[in-house]
Amino acid sequence: MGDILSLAGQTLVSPIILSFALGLFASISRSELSIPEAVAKAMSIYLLFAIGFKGGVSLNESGMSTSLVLSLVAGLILSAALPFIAFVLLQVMTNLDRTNAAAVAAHYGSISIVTFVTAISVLDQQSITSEGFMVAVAAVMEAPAILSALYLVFKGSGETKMDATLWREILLNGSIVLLVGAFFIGMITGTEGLTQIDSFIIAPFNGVLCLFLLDMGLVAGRGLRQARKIMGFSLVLFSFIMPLIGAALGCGVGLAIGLSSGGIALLMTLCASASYIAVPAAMRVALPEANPSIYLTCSLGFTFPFNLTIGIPVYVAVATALA
Amino acid sequence: MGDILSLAGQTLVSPIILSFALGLFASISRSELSIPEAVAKAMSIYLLFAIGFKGGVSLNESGMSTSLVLSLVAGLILSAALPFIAFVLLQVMTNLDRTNAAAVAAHYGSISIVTFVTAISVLDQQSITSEGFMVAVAAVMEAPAILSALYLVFKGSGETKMDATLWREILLNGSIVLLVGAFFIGMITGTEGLTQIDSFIIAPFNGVLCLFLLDMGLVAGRGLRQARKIMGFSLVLFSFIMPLIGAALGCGVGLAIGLSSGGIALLMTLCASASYIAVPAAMRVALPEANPSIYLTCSLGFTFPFNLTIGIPVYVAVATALA
Amino acid sequence: MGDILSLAGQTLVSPIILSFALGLFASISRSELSIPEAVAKAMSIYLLFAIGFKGGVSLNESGMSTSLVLSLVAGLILSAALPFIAFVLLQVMTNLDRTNAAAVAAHYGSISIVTFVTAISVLDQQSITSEGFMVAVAAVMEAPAILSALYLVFKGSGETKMDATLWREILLNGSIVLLVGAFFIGMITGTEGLTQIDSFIIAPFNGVLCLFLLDMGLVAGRGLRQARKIMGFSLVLFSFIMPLIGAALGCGVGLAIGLSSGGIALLMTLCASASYIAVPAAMRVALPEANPSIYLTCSLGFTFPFNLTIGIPVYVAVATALA
Amino acid sequence: MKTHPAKRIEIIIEAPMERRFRTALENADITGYTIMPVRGGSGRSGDWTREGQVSKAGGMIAVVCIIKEDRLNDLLEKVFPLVERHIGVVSITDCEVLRAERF
Amino acid sequence: MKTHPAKRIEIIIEAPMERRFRTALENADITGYTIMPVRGGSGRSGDWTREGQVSKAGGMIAVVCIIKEDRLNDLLEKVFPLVERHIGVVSITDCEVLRAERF
Amino acid sequence: MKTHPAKRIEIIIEAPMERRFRTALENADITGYTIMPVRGGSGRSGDWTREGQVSKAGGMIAVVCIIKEDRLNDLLEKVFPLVERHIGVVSITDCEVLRAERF
Ligand SMILES: Nc1ncnc2c1ncn2[C@@H]1O[C@H](COP(=O)(O)O)[C@@H](O)[C@H]1O
Ligand SMILES: Nc1ncnc2c1ncn2[C@@H]1O[C@H](COP(=O)(O)O)[C@@H](O)[C@H]1O
Ligand SMILES: Nc1ncnc2c1ncn2[C@@H]1O[C@H](COP(=O)(O)O)[C@@H](O)[C@H]1O
Ligand code: NA
Ligand code: NA
Ligand code: NA
Repeated sequence: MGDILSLAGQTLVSPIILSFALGLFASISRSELSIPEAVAKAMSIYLLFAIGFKGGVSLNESGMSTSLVLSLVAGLILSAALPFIAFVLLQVMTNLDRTNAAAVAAHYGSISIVTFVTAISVLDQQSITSEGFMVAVAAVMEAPAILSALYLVFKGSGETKMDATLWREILLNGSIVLLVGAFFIGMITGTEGLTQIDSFIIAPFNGVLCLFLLDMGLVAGRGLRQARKIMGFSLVLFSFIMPLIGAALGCGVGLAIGLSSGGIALLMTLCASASYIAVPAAMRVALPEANPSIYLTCSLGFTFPFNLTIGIPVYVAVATALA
Repeated sequence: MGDILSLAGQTLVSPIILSFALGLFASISRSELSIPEAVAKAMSIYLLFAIGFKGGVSLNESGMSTSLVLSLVAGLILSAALPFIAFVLLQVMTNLDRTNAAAVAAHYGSISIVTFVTAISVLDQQSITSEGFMVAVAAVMEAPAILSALYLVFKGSGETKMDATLWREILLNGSIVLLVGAFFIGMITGTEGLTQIDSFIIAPFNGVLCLFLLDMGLVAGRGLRQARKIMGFSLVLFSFIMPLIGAALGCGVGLAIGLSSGGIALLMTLCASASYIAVPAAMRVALPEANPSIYLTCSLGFTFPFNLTIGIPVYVAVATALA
Repeated sequence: MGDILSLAGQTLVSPIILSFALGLFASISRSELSIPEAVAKAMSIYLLFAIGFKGGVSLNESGMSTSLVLSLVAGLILSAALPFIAFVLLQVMTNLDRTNAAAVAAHYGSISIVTFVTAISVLDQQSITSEGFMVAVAAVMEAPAILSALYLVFKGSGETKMDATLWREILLNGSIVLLVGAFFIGMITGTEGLTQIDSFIIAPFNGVLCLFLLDMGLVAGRGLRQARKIMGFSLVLFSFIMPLIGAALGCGVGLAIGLSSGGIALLMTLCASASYIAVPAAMRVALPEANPSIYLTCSLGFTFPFNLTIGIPVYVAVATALA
Repeated sequence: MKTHPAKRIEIIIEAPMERRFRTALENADITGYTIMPVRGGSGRSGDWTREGQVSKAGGMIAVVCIIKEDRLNDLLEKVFPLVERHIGVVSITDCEVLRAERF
Repeated sequence: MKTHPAKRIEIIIEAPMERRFRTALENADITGYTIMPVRGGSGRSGDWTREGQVSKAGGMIAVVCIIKEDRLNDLLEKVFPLVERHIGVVSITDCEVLRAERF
Repeated sequence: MKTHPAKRIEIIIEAPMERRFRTALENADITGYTIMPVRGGSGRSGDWTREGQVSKAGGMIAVVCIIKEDRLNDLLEKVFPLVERHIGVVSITDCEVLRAERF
């Protein structure tokens, strides 16, 4: 416990987390500080490319393994299953209608890549290694949750609402394509490729992450300012409990398939994190009746900061204690 | 004198200044070269974050001191006082009306962060150290000048025009929040934090500054092209004299409170420089009757290039000669 | 031949080319992946500035030479002459009308700076040196082709359509000004200037090039998706043959003026490459009747990928074999 | 100068719907339209701004389409079903255009 | 398809005024509006463009607001004082909207 | 509140023409106009979007100009020649403005 606290403390005073806090402070105090949309997108593209590439290179080094296949399958199943748990929990805890509950549930099955990246950077700080293919696991966990959520809404109604365009939008979503693409590039070009571009994708990585989290703080704070009108206490509670349930499940599965302690911490983080890029966009198209303020506030306003500050240190500590 | 000239020469042939000159040339010759707004903002955010962070780290190393407190107070007073000097000078030298004179005066009390950053980079080049907390001094000097200018316009009229929104906009202005926030992050995380992100905030710093100054040159040149219509000779003269007055004052105060030679050079630069980001935006809101072309041309079209090319080398030379 | 193939293979599996392929794949499969306009422009500005600066520094080191003057003159003549060859070829091979043929021809006389940059990076990889002033040659080759194309359209008609604005737009085109400006800054500040900013313009260069080529792949793929409607087989064929003709000419001229093998490879690349930034913009103004889809698809959709994947390795192999 | 009556339709709709919307316009044989960016706004679902957003979810676009009067109804009927479930705002203004043959 | 008459108001105003303007609209009970970016322009105070600008000072925004006719006067009266000292341009156009209940 | 009739002209034209277009407006003594960015569109020459584009060639801008009715013809006659060879779309709407003295 003391370990967890000291680890949490250490994580909390890193430039990365403090940058997020600065963003949160700035927007809650209504400062006009803002980062242009194009720049936020650029940083997100950079982070996806770098993390994907590095994952690919490390898989190239370690070689394929059954563990990789097991992890991918586990990721797929976890992402598809978590929305059902979230949905039941929401129906028990809150008074959201079916559509809104399913929309929120979709976010919790899917993942937040920035949370994942922050966890990697915390592991790095503590020299804990992890499986390079976890990036690929992250990629496969993006989409299945969306399908589960749509199933939850439309089952029984006969409607399917899944046209080819929607399938393509979900599966060829920009961040999946970039992450998987960079992963393959890293895998194909290996360390030789890495030496060509490492001073671009490794050296400035943490700094870019700081500015990106500053921006996330600004956006999350803006959401929180509006939240008072729509978020009940039970929904806030859900945003803190659901990640813990996800992490527990991820931990069990990680142990079962024999991941390293770093790998388990990352799988816990993936399960605990909630999407705020790919899934919201898909929901606007497939479930326009769901209120975006609700699912964005849960995922970005509460769960994201929770994972960043308390979650990740806990997951890392638990994973190292157990594995 | 020879020293000053050789220093000025050295400064003038650096990539930083030549990039500014290139921008100036491009826009005066009406080339279509331009840098997107979002990118200019991104560079400005980067520079503020990096400079704030580094300042905080260096304060963390050196520890608090009375000198810090003295400098902050001195900065506040200088920023509040300079607009009165500028205002009187404008009323004597030019035929600007009260409102426009106050608006211009506000700019000269406040500071230009890029001029400050350039001065730091010139000091670095010559291995002259300076107090890390000067960044905090820069931050406190942004806002008071605005209040002085509004006082100049509204005194006697009974109107105040200072609603809560305006206060917040001035004090929680984006660049102040970012600069001060990064300063605190640097102060809290110290050298340990710095090692995590130094290849982002230190290594590429000068290069980003080059491109940012290229952009400043483009924007300043555009202003100059329009200036012929509105700028009389006396206003141009003011734009060259006022920085020297500010610098002289800054020098005296710097000596009085016992700053190092690097610190004095920076305080001179702060006093000499004129705002072109925060103050213009505040003037558009609080003094919409003032003509933006006038104050922007003075500050960005004349004073900024003057400081960059002649001012800074002179201030550095004077400071090293005196301290 | 085996050498060429192995070199081609080596080039093809570099992160740079694979990033382009990823972009192409993403847009052909209609993924929503996209890079904001402002970010694409920022990367292009960065690349132009870096490549120009480095060229200038290397000229500063090697000193002026008759070879420089010869190369500049050769570049001017090649750029002006190539459109005539392209025009005749287009009239023989395709059924484009005079205006469209001239517009396409203009693109092939001018150059693609990214193709050039990629060639430099391939040379670097293989430690083949080249003349630093080739950047200046690239700059002088941008514009003459436009004049040749306008001559082709308007000769005999008496009209000239060349007003002062158009001249300025062509000669003070943003990318020319930036490239030449950075070249001069590099030349003036030399290695001393370079050490100030090398961790900005050298270290991350290849990485930025990757992301920029990702973007080029996205844009090229979008063009190809639309191409089916307008591109006949003969036009596609032209897009593959014309670069080879250009390269052959460039090779002969390079040998004649005694360039190094690296220099010849670069001159071949310049001649082989087709503009997709400066010339299209000029055509929209000067020849609005020409169909942009035609010239953009030829240059960006076919010739650019051709040079990137097959062309450059061949040009490098031929140049090293001959010189 | 001779002008011709036409209709200017302005539709503000969620950014993630862009591709579907374009397809719907194509299916209604409307090949002339322009898409403009939107920075922020306010509606029944609250305030928003694009600043710092990465996801398309939090944004809108404005589609401007100028058509001949007699095609208006066709457009509305073909495009409305798409807008219906979504939070789009549709406004139609009378206008005059040059070069009627374009529309 | 059934349409309903309404007014489209377009206000071009300085970017630093955005927050105040939003508040003024809220105070006039106007919660539906859209803000669009502006790239540049020209007026009595000269030419300008956003390119390369860092400060908000050098920019404008366009606010588009569609309302029922009977609320027009109310809006103008509540919002005009804010615009008066500033350099905003206000134009009002007749339009037709779908789904009148929204406005 | 008192309003005055005016005309709102919206011209969508290729981005590389911006400078020439501004000059043409100046020559027609039109010093009040606003330029708005365009993200993409579709026309006889196909679909396009600005995303990821570096060259100005692949883009359009929208120029909005509000003028008194009696100056409309003058503007159209002076500006049309420029648009003619290009792919611009011109639409004119009746509108009401506050502060007529501005226009
Ligand atoms: N009356 C209106 N006038 C202009 N834009 C509107 C109006 N109502 C809604 N909008 C736009 O449509 C978006 C969604 O509206 P809503 O569905 O009411 O939340 C808002 O954020 C605005 O950008
Ligand atoms: N007649 C007009 N039509 C459209 N926009 C205008 C007009 N007059 C002014 N503007 C816009 O309002 C800004 C400020 O105008 P001004 O106060 O006249 O300098 C200009 O830069 C334009 O963006
Ligand atoms: N009917 C229309 N309504 C609105 N915008 C149009 C229309 N027709 C063309 N445009 C715009 O003008 C551009 C060029 O049109 P075009 O010359 O037909 O290819 C298109 O890409 C659109 O952005
Ligand atoms: Na999850
Ligand atoms: Na000052
Ligand atoms: Na060429």
